[in-house]
Order: sequence, then C-alpha cells, then structure tokens
Amino acid sequence: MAKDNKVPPDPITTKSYSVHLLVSMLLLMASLVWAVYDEVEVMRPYKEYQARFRGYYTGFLMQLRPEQAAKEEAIRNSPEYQEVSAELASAEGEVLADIAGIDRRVGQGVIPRMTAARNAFQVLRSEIDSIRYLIEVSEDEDRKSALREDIEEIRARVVEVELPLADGSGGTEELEMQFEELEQEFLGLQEQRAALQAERLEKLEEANRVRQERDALMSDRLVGLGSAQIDGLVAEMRNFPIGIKQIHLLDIDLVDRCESCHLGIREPVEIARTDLIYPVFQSHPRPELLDIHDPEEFGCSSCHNGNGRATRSVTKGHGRHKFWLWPLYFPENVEAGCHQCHAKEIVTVGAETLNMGRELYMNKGCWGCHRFDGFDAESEELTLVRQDMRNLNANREANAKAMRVSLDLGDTTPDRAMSQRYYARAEDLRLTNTRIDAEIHNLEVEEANLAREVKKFGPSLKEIKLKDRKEWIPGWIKNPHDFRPGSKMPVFRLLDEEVQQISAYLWQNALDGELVQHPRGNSERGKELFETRGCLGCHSIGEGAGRIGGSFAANLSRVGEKMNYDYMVRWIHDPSEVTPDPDVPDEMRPRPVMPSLRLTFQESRDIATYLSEQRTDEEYPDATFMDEPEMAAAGLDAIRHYGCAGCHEISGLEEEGRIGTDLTLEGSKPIDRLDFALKTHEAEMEGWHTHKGFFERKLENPAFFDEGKEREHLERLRMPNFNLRSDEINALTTFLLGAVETTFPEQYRFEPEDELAAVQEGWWIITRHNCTGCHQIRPGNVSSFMTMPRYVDDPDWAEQLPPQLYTEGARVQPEWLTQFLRNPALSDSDTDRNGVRRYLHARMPTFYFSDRQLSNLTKFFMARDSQPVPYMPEEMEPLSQSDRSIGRQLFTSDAAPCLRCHMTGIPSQDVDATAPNFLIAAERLKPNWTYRWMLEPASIAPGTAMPSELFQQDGDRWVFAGEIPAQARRYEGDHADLLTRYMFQMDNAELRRLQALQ
Amino acid sequence: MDWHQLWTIVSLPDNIPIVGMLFIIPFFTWYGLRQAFANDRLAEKLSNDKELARTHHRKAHPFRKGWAREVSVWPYLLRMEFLAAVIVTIILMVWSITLDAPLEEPANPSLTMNPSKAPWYFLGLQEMLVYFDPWIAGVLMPTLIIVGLIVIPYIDENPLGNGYYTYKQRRFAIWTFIFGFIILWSTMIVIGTLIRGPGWMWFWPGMTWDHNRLIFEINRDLHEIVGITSQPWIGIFGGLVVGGFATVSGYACHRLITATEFSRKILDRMSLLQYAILQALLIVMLALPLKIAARLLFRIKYVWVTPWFNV
Amino acid sequence: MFNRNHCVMLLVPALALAFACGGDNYFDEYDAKTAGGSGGDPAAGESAAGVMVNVDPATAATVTGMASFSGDAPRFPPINMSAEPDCMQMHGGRVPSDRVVVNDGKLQHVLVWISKGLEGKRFPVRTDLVNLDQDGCIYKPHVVAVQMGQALNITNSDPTTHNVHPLPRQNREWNRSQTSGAPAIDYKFPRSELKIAVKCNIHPWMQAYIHVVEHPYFAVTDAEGTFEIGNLPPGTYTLQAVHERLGEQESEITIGPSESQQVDFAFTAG
Amino acid sequence: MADNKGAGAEKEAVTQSTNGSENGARTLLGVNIDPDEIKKKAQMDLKAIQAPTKSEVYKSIFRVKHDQTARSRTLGVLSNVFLHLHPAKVNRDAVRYSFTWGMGGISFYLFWVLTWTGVLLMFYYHPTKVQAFRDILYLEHDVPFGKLLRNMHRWAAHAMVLTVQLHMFRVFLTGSYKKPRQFNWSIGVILLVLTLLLSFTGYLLPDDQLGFWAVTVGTNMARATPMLGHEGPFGPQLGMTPFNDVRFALLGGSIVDANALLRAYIWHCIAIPGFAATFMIVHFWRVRKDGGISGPARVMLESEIKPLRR
Repeated sequence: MAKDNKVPPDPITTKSYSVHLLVSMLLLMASLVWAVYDEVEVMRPYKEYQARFRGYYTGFLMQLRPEQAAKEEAIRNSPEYQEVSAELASAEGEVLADIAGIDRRVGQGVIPRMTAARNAFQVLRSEIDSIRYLIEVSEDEDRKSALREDIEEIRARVVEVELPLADGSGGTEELEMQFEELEQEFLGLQEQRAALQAERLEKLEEANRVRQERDALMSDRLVGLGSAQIDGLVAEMRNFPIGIKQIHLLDIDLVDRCESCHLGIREPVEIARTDLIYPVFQSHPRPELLDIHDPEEFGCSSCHNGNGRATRSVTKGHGRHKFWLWPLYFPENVEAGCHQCHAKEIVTVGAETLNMGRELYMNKGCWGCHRFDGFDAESEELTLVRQDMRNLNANREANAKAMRVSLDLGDTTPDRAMSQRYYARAEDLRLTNTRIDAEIHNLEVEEANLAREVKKFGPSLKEIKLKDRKEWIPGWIKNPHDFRPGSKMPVFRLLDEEVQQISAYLWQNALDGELVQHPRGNSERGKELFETRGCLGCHSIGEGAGRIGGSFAANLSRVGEKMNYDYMVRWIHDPSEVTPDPDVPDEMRPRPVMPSLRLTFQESRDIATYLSEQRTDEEYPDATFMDEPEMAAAGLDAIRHYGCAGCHEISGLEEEGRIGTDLTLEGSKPIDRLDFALKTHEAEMEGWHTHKGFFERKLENPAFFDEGKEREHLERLRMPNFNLRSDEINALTTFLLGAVETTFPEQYRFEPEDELAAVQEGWWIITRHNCTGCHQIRPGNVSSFMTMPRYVDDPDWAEQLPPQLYTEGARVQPEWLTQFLRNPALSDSDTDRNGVRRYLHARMPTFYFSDRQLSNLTKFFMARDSQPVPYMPEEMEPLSQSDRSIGRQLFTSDAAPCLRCHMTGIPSQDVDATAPNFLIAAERLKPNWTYRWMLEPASIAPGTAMPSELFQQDGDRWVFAGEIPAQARRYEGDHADLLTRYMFQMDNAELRRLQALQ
Repeated sequence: MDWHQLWTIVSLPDNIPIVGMLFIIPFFTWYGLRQAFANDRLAEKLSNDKELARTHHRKAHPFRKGWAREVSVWPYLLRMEFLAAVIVTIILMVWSITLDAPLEEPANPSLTMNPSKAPWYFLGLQEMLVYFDPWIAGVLMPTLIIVGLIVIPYIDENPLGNGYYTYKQRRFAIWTFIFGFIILWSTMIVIGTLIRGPGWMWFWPGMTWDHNRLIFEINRDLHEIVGITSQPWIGIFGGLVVGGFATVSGYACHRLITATEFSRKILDRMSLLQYAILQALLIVMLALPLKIAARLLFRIKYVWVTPWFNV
Repeated sequence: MFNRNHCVMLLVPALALAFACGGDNYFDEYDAKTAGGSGGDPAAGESAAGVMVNVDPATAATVTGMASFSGDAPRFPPINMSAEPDCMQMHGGRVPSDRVVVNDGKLQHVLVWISKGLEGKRFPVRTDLVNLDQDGCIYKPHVVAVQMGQALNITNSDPTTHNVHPLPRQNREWNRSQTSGAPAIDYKFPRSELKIAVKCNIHPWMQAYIHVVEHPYFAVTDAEGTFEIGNLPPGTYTLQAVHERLGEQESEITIGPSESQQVDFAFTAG
Repeated sequence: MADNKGAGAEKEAVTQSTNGSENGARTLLGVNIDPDEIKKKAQMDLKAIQAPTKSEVYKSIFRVKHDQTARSRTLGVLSNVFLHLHPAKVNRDAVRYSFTWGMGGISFYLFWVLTWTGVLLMFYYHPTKVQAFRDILYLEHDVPFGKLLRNMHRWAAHAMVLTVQLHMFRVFLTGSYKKPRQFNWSIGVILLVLTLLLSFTGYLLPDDQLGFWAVTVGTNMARATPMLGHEGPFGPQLGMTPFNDVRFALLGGSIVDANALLRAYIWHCIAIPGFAATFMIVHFWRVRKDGGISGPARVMLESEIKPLRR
C-alpha cells in the first residue's frame, strides 16, 4: 500500500513530534532549573544579606581598627601603664632563670624518667593483673595457690631498665629493679613533678598578678574593642559560613532565624543604624536588655513578634501579612512585647513607653469602664475577702456542729477508747474554730482596709450640691474640655437634653448638708502657699504656656467659677471630711485621693480665696430645669447608658458595674472581633486593618468607627473622647498591643514574689497617689516641681525641691517610715509642719493610707533596696568619753560645717537650714547608709546640697579633708564612722553643747 | 466598581481553578460540540447517500484509503501520553513556583471565618444550602447526583452516539447533561466562589465585600402566602404543591422526551422502570432551579412544611 | 532594600545576578560607599561637629561695646553674713548684694556672645585662665564665662570651708567641698550651657553664674559695663547679651576684615 | 593442612607456566597472558558497547527488540508491566487529543504526582493538633523544596478535580458510557467521588482557619443526614444526638478537633487512595476489556438502529 504513490502519507504515523518533544523537554528542564534556582536563591534571600554583611562588617572593622589601635597605644604610653609594665618586666626577670631551670628539669629529666619507669612497671603490672583475674575465676584451690606463686615470681623478677637521669642533664643510668622498686620509682617521680610545678607557679605568682593588673588597666581605660579583638572579628568574618543562623528553644518550640539577616544584633561592637549602610545590620540598640534576656534563652520573636521561622522574605519574616497573628511590633510599640511576661508589673524598668501606657490607663481612668487585670484590684480583692469570710463562717458553723455531735458520741459510747477518740476529735475541732476566729478577724481588718482603699476614679458626685455652682454643671457635662482643656473628664457625645437630664439627676440626688461659713482670706498669701505648699505637685494652674504644676489632678485655672468658697475651704483643710450620707456608713465611704496638707484654717482660707479668684467672667445660662423631677428620672437612664457610675459615686448607682469590655487580653483578640465597621475596607486597603491601627484610631477619636453609620443616638459608640496627645495614644496603644494571652510557660514570665511583689504593690500605690508628682523615685522621673519656673530658675528654690527617694529603703528604718507615712508631721499636736525637713516650703501631706497600704509602701521601699523587714539595728560601738569629745570638736570644726545647714531646733538658726535635724537620726536612719552618705552624697542623691569630698582617704580610713582640731588629728579611727556613731547618739543636751561650742 | 475587591477574589490562589473553569469549560463545550456538529453533518450526508454510507469510513477525521485503521500504541499513542505528561509537569511546576498554596492563621474554633467556605468543588452544594435544608442540599442532593450519574448508562437506551461526538442523535441527553453539569453544578460553584461574600450574601462582581452589609429579606413559606395557618393542613397543602409540581414537571418532561419521532422511538426501547427513574431524576433536577427562582425572585423559603422535615 | 519579587523575575537575568552576587566584592563596596567619611582617621571622625577654623590674625575683626542700664535697678537686700563671722570681718560690716551691679548706669556681669553665625565651625579651645574665687564668702567674679572644654579654675581664698555646687541642666551636676587652703578645682564643662548657677550650700547667700560657650567669642562686661571680643573672623553675626536676671538682648552685626565695631546694649528696668 | 595444599597448588602452577611459554604468549605467576587473545576480546567488548541493544544486559531488561517492526512494537507494549494495560494497537484516530482531550490520562498522571508528592509530604507531617500547623510552616521554610512540594500537591489536587470532571464531560459527550461500558462509567463516577473526597480530606490537614472552616461547613451538612444526623429529618426521633450521629463518626468527635485531624489524615493518606487505586485498576482493566477506548467510532445512522432484544 505504501507503494501507491497517490496515497499521501498518513499524518498519524508520519507526523514527527520531535520538535514538540524537544521544546517541551527544554521547557521542562528550564522549569526544573527555575525550581532549583527558586529554592536555592530566591527563597533564601538571607544569603545575600550575609554576603553583604561579611563585606561591610569587615570594612567597618578595618576602618575602626586604626582608631582603636591608636587608643590602645595612647594607653600603653601612659605613665601608669609604663610603670606597671616595668614592674612586670622586673618581676618576670627575677624569676626567669629559676623558671627555666624548673622547666628543664621537668621536661628533660623528670618526665622522661617517669615515662620510662612507667613503661617497665606497666608490663609487670598487666601480667600480674591477668593472673589475678585467673585466681578470681578459678575454683581450684591448688591452682589458685600455684597462680599466687606465679605472681610472687613476677614480683621477684629483676628487670633491667634504662632510666634517664631526673636532673635533666640528659644522661641515663641502667638499673636492675624489681616490681616494687619500679612502682616506688614511678610514684616518687610523679610527686617530684607535682612539687616542681607548684614551685613554678609560686615563683610566677607575682609576675602574673602584675600582668593581670596591667591587662585590667588596659581594659578599664579602653573604650571599645582592642585591636586584637578586632583582628579576631575580622578573621571570623573571613571564615564566615553563609547559612541560616537560628536560635531554637525546645521547650517553647521557638525557632528564630532573625539573625540570618539581622547579623549585627549581637556583635560586640556597637553598630549604629547606618554604620553598615543598611539599618538591617545594626546592633541591638539596647544591649543591656539582651544581658537580662539572653537571646539563647528567650529568642527574638518572643519579645518582638514576627515569624521567626520565615526566611523567605521580609514580609514573611516580619509576619506583616494577613494571616500571621503575631506581626512584628513597630519600633514605637516595641515595648508591647515586654507586657506579656511582665503583665504583673505596673513599672517595668526600661520600658518607659509601656509604663506610660499603664500609668495613663490608671490616671486617665480607663479602668472606670474597662476592666484590666490588676487595675482596681482593691474592689476585686474586697469581693474575694468577703467571700472568704462567708466560707470561713460556714466552716465554723459546720465545725461547731460536728463538735457537738462528737461530744455527744463520746458521752454515750460504751467503748472507752472510742469515747476518747470522739473527745479528741471534738477538742481538735474546737481549736480549729479558734484558729478560724483569728483568721476571720484578720479578714475583717483586711476588709476595712480595702473598703478604705476602693476608690472610683472620679470625684464623688454626691456632694455637688454643696460643692458646685448649679449653672456650671450642664456646661461641664456637655464638654469638660471647653472649661478645662486637658481635663481627665472626657468629652461625651451627649445631646443637649441628655446633658440636662443627667445634670438634673445628679443635682436632685446629691446630698444636702450644712457648710461652715468662712470669712475671706488673703489671696496673695494664698497664691504663695498654693504655689509652694505642694498643691502644684498634682494640680496645675494657668493655661497654655503659662501653665504650671502637675497633670495628675485638675487644672484649677477657672475653679472659682464652679466651686463654692466654703466647700473649698473645707476640702482644702481636710479632704476626708464628708457630708453625711444616709445610705452609706462613714467608715465605708472611700477615702479621698487628695491628701491633707495639714493646713490651718487660715491657710486654707487664703488658698481658697486665691483659687476662688481664678475665674473668667463667663455667663452661665439659667439651669432651673435641674429641679424638675421628670428630668431626673430620664437622667438615670442616661447615666446608666454612659456608665458615669464607673468613675463617679452617684446616689442610687453604688453597685453599678463597668460598661466597657475587659481589655486584659485585648491585644490577642482576633482582628475580626475588633469592629472596624464601615472603615473595614478602607483599613484593609490602606494597611491599617491591624490591632495597632484600630487602637490608634479609636483612641484618637473614639467615634471614628461610627463615622458614616446610620444609627439612633443611643446605639452609637459610647466611649468618650479624651483628646489624647499623640505620644499618649502611642503609649496606650503599646500597652494594649502588649495585653495578650502569653503562650510562654511560667518560667519565662516574670512572676513577682515576696519582695518583688511588694515592689509592684508599692508602684500601684505610688501611681495612684502620684508620689512622683513631688518625689523622684526612679532615675529619670521628672516631678511637677522640677518643671516649675520658680524651682528651675532660682538656685535658692532649687534646694526647696522635695527629697529624692532613690534609696529611701537603705536610708531609713522601716518602722520609722511607716510612722512617717502615717503622719508626716511626726507629731500629733504640732501638725502644721514637716516632720523631717521643716525648712521645706513644700509639705509632705498626710495621705489617707490604709494600714495595708502603709505596710505595702514600707515594704516597697525596703524591697527596692533589698533591705530586710523588720529591721534589726546594727550593733554600734559605744561612744567613749574621748570619742564623744572628738566628735563634738569635729562637728564644730571648720572642716565639718554640719550645723551650717542641718537643723538644730533653734528657730533663729533654722531659718537658713537646708537639712534635717540630727536628733531624729537615731530612730530614722540606718548607720551604714549614713556613713556612705557622708562620704559620697552625690551618688545617693544627685544634686543634693550636701557637698562631696568632705573626707579624704588616708590608708584604709577616711579623714576630714579640711583643717581639723588637734585632738581629732590624734584620733586613729575613721572620722566618718566616728561621726556616724556620734550622730546616732546625739540628744538634745549634746546638741545644746554643740551650739555652745560653735 | 471595586476593582481591588474583584482582584482579591480572583487572584486568591485557591480560586485559580474556578477562574480556570470559567474559560476551560466553555472551551471544551465548544470544542466537543464542534466535533459533534461535524459528525452530525457527516451523518446527514451519509443518510442521504446510501452508497456513500456503505463505503465511507464514517469519521469526520480525514482518512485515505491505504492508511492503517489501527496504529501501534508504541510509539504513536505513548508519545502523545508522554508529551501530555511533560506539559502537565511544566504547567504544574510553574504554577507551584509562582503561586503559593494558601496557609491562613492556625485553626481557631472560636473565631468564625466570614464567609466560611467549603472547598471550591463543594461550593455548589453550599450554595444549595441557601435554597434547601441541609439534609436536602448536603445529603439528598449529592446522593441523587451520584446515583443519577451512575444510572445514566442504564437508562439511556439511545444506541446512537456510542463512541463519537454527536449532537443531533443525542439532543436530549446532551442538553440534560449540559444543564446539570454546566448550568447547575459549575454555575453554582462560580456563584459560591465569586458572588457569595460575607454572611453568604449576594455581591455582584465588583461590589465591595462589606462585612457590615445588611439586606432586608423576609423569606416566607408558601403556605403563609396562601394563608394556611395550621397543621395538618400546612403539611397537606405542601404535599399537594410538591405533588402537583411533580405531576406538572413529569408531564412536561414526558412531552420533552416524546418531542420527536426519534425520541419516541428511544422511549419505546425503555422499560417502565427506566422511564420511572429517568422521570424521577428529571423532576428533582428541575425542582432545583425552580426552587432557586422561587427563593431569589419570590422570597419563598419552604414549599412544604411538616413537623419532621421541610422542603 | 534588596529583596526581589521572584514572581516577576526573569529566569536568565536572575541566574546571571545570582552568579554576580556570589563574589566577595562587598568589602570594596563598603569602602567605596563610606569613602570621604571617617576613613580611619580619628580626627576626621569628629568632623561632623564642624570644621576647624584657624582665624587669620591679619583679617580678624573686633567687637567692643557697653551694656547700660536705665531706670530703677532691682534692689536686693545687703548680704547678712552673721553666720560666718570670719567673712563678715573681711568686709567690715555691710556687704552689698552682687545680684545686679549697676555703676552709673553701666551694667556689670553681662555675657556678650555670638549666638548665631558660627554654626558648623570649630575653634581651638581658649587657654587663658578663668578663675572663680571664693573670697570673703563672695564669688569673685559673680559671672564667669568659659569656652566649652576650657578649664575653670575655682579657688578658695577664705579661712573657711566652702562647697562649690553648680546647678547645670545640660552638663553633669556636682557638689564638692573645698576647705580653706585646699587645692583649686579645675573643671572643664564638656557641653555649652548658659546661666549655670553656682551655689555654696554652707553660705546660702553666695551665688555665681557660669556661662559655657561653644566658641571663644564671648566676653563679660566689667564694672564699666564694657566688653571686647577680638580675633573674630569677618562675617554676619547675631550678638547676644545675657544677664541672668535682666534677660537677653540681641543685635545683628556684619563685620568686615580687620574692622572694629561698637555695639551697645541697653537694659531697662521692668 | 590447608596451607600445605595451597603451597602445592602454587608449585604446580609454576611448573605449568614454564611449560606453556609458546606462540608469543607469556606466563606470569602461572597465568597465561596472550596479548592477541586480550586484544581480540577487547575488540569484541568494544563492538558490544557500540551496539548496546545487542548486549545481554539490554536484552534481559527489555526482553524484545525495539525495531520498527509491528511485532516488536506490539511486544514492546504487551511485555511491559507499565504499558501492558494498553492494547497493542489502537484506533488510528484515538491518538488525537481532539477526541480524548487526554483528560483521563492526565488525571491518572496527576494522581501519580499526588501520590509521590504526598508520600514525600508525609515524611514531614504529624497529624496532631500541636504539630500539624507547625509542620506546614516547617515545610514552607525549612524543608528543601518543601514549599514546592506542598504547592505541587495542592495545585495537582485542584487540577485533578478539574480534569476528572472534564474527563467525565468528554465521556458523556462521546457517549462512551454506552454498552458495553456502562459499568465502567459507574466506576468512573465512584472515582470522581473519591477524588472529591481525597481533596476534601486533604483540606483539613494544614490545620489552618481555611481548612478548619471548610471542613466544619462541609461536615455540618452531615448533621442533617436524614435519620443518621441529629438535625436531619427523623434523626432526633431515632435518638440521634451530636455525640452519636454520622457527623460524630466522620469527625471522631462533636467538633473538628484532634480526632478529626487524625481521621482526615488516615482517610486522606491510606483509605481513600487505596480505594481509588483499586477502582482505578478496575477502571483501566475494564477500558481494555470493554474494547479499548471507545472511539472515535464510526458514526452510526438512525437507520441502522437494531431493534431491541430483551
């Protein structure tokens, strides 16, 4: 058929597919090559990072090296270094010959001889050991004895050995020795070697010490790396293996390859952002954090988030894509990562943004509406305590009943032994109940304490009838920031009628009472008192650039417009004085946050007069609607709706709960649960469909996610606007981002216990009472006083700053501190004063602390300085007559101008005093602290008026730097110690004597 | 027009097959029918020309006398298979290198996805959930689909069109299959994938998938529209309606089956059982679009409400 | 940075790139990129702070002038030194306050310095001795000015112990006692800062002010109220007069080579 | 003893070698070395290398000649374990893609790809709640070619669902289910269902939100199974609760959790592939036994319909 030429060739059988096959095979090959390339290069971008890092870092080090080498050279040329070097050279020179001798003896004599002896000895010993084994396994006594004879024969065998001479001369000697002799020889040589080596060490001791001294000198003076270290790093870079660098933590299944690209993170050189061209290579900006959170133990993503495993791209690694639940924190929120493990802290050292966020949460009253674990713990604890008490009472009842039954059984049972057992059981129950009684009492005390501590965020609104001007109220509720910009009372989005209703309810449900009428005081004096007594630690006055004072409490610029003068006098004089409330017993009324400054009535009147002059001439519209009962009825609903009772005490709403969501775990709430509402799409498009985006926008404008929504007024978002600054928003966002459910096991978390728990308890109290408004407690604290022009510009007033409390726990005795905190006047009768620093215009106020808080605060200060509670006073060497006399002389000498500044109790002299009285030293201070204080006050209280360098070192004692009396010059002890002892045994008579001497 | 949204849906890696389906299924439908029409033309030519019919090789493909009627598998078939395998491999490789398989956040039972969708090939069933109770959409219908597919060879008594594309000789069968496969199955998958957004709401392509979208819809049962309020009358009424529908559509199908002389001839070849099964399947198949229309156009939820089940 | 989108990358150039990246040329790249920077010269490392200027004495200019005061000078009560009888004796009774010293309408203790116009320039540190003496329980002079890095020499000429306590805001704060006859304290302030108050806590009336200026162009008015700033490179400057209690005044000057100009400042009461 | 014998043999060899040194052949250590002989043999081997198809090794592997004769071609297919499901010859037009669309073969090829990628993936995967998601991350970021492997598996699965449907579409259009292939069509339908189930069970395995909710939605339908589901018609009446109904059986629990993951894994990796492979064998076998692939067959005319014989 194929021969038929007319038939065209069959396309099926003749068509060639070679080209198809070739092309498709080539494509297949290409796709395979692509797959390999994709796998090897594209999916491993870190390779290029590493290649670049290697090159850049080497370049960087090479540039750094000459600089460091020059520094090293400079140190080497310094006289101190030269001196030590010379010392070293001489120390080494002295022993050089001896050392060489020892080395020769050991190396050429003892060791060769020992080796030779051992070799011969070991041959014999192996033979003996093998025969011993045969003895041990043999059961035939005859054979055993035959073998024993064999051993004896070996022991007796004389071996010829050639041993090098032990003196290192190189010669040898031929000896004939038996097993025993060989053994002795060998052991003897071992001892000889040890002795020689010990001798060598001894001889070198001095040289080594000097060398260490020299090296320490170098490392102390050199800032940065030495040239040898740099060379080491360069060499390391030369052999730098390209590959994934990872940290793998098995117990939390964490794999972090961050360092595959962030290669400079842990380098010993500080690499700034642009040092290696790209910021990716910079070293960790806060290496001190890595010291306490070793990446080998904590990884990277545990703090920073991100996808530690991913190495394919920046987006993947940073986890900044839709489906990664833990995207890398942005730099401004990086401290959010601290919170998950440090959730129990209110102050995390080093995390200032986070701390600010927590403080804002506290001091902006967020917790009024939003529960957050740890905030407002008192009210929750109160509930628990009450629950405990109920349980204990029930136990007690049950025990009593069981006891009666047991007694009954004991009385009636015929069996003697059984009866005794019943009685014993009854007795046991009775004792148990006694213990329970004690426990219940403790709880009752605790309950009373807690009841005093529980305090809503805002002021009680039960007293507004006495306190405020009626017409002022509606305007304030409508927009508090109009009246008082920056007020903590946020702006609610209220309708006018709601404002009227709420005002009416509050007005009509406020307490009625009588106020004592006060005459007007002196406004000028009031102003001075207001500005210097301490009011401005919390309050502020003036607006805009003229504003002075703290932000903790209200700005009082227009307080005269709103507040009743008589009430103001009462409030300033004693904030704890309340108008009787028929519904709540006085002891259960929360104590005010505002402390008493122990002012006299006259002073109170002066301040009140000054404050009541702080007003504008704004007209207030008529507010008679506030007396209409139906308005009030509607107001109750509005108050409930807006959750006013979350922050304020309001009659009839004492038991009202919070209206907001619990924010304890807000950061790990699934993103879909955050209601972006109509903004969802925009957020997704613009890339802020994240927790951060939500928090920031919500905080900036709480109504943001209502925008564009068609809603009834009451269905709209209720969260009011706090008009936060952008740094405040960022701090709160950081805090909320960190508020996550941690996935880390307990050992990773910071669980404060004992002292550390006391520290955190203390921080709560301090934050809540704004101790930092006046005192510096942490370095970096800026108190309100420190910002006031008077204290900043005038060097005299600078000394009027309240004392720093950096090391308060080490300074004072805990019992004294508790006393002082309870009553800072340190006197029940003379309360118009400071107990310690009477020269200060500012006054340590009396806070309404509960016993629990006092105890916690004391523990806080002690724990921060690792001081034990209770304090056991150190035993002090008693002061001999001559000691006393020398002390007295020193005290009055020109070198120790103590009494120039320290108070003496004589009013005429105390006018210029700027330091406390020595009389209270013994019960207040700790001697060791006092001693250290005298030597170097600046390292305890930077900026203190107490001068440094009063003493100079003389051998191992400290003596006064200046001209001292002859008798003191003969004293051989430590002057500072003597003064401390003298001070701690100071009494009134001694003080008088001192003054007489002066 | 929200192009971004459209792109988001279309470019979702898991939706690639659906997007592919939009092109592939029409293509192959066209491709198959083109050959069917060619064969039909041939058949017509042959039935008009008895002589030719006897000698013709009877394929639309070219054929010359002298060409082998059969060819060796090796190499003629195997090389094609090999080529196909290579091309499929290339496609798969490139697809795999360029597009990543989706991986979302770890499973979280407390966080419902909105919309939470089944794999794409089940989206037709999920879409049916809108129109039917789960037991129909999720159990009865799939079962019927499988059973229906299995019985096709046993109820199709048309001896023509065995092993070659044809349209004219199998009009009814092809229309039925295209109706079932393309119109019902594939379209519903496409709707389920591209149209159904959050809350399983209907979003036209280009509409933003807004989670907050609210639609006012009141779906009523048929008996409520008619005004029957109490059992057992509701059940009886529903049963009557369903029965009525079955009767009417059965009649319509019968008319369709017996529309041409040829189809009547085929019917003659069928047993009663075959016919009954065919009718039952056709009725159910017709019920589906009808219910969809009733739901989408007239907002009717159930037609038949009984204490035990609702249809 | 240098991550690539692999989806759009073409195969061949990518491969070529892969081989190109393999080399160790990043070391050279680093040198190239950082060239002109530090380059290993430690002195050049500080060049960011400014260019060292050597003033040509041939073209150097001089500014002189006077600070005057009109109106009622703020009154300060005389110093009561009764607490330190030794010092009281040295003064023979009444000691006038040194807070504001006006002689015939001429204001002493005013710092005059160039506040603008020398940015980005560095000058050698002045080496003249600036002394702050405690003499008769008074700081003499009441106002001193030093250049940043220039040593301030503090001495105690009194028979009593003083403590020297500057209260800076930018520099580090310190407080040292200096007994009678103790060696002088030499202190270099590392940062510029005006109006650093100095106190002696033992003698609360003692007060001085230290001005630390970045460059050497400053002077403090003497009892005649006059000042002189010499060796100034020609240019346009803002001259500022600073008195710690009476505030600041400014004056623009443009001064040519070897020129000498007179600038007066007039302070007033209130 | 052995030593002695060995020594004797050596002596013998030496003697022989000295005797046999003729014709240019040399003897070394008792071994005859004839350069010509070696050359000849080497040339023979060289020839064999030049024609490898003639070597015994080749023949033992391929059994038949691969020349272009019809017999060899037939034997080549029939005697090959992988190819023998093919007939020796096919309809000339059956090799055209235009008829078959190649979908059946591609489906099988994809199944094969899925098996291999699947097996490789199994090396890296643990079907536990703790490990599963982590393993996927591991695959994506650590395992060499892991991402490619997973992607291929996923996309091949999608592609297979598509090709299987198209295969069915083609078979329907060409009426290839008709006598005698009715049963094979049914097998095919079962294979389609198995393909869907394979894909569906695989969906859950990464243990991410996507799979979790897809499976939740999918299995929730099982609740409504008539009589066997607790929400289905007559289910509650028959005592069905969430804890004993068909959904519970599918998931091994009332929610999609660890047990469901394990079940999905076993169904996906062992049970369903086993069934599918079995049915595939039957499917292919029947393709052969029912007369190879159906066409393209000769067009039949209406007039040629034979009367039905029952």
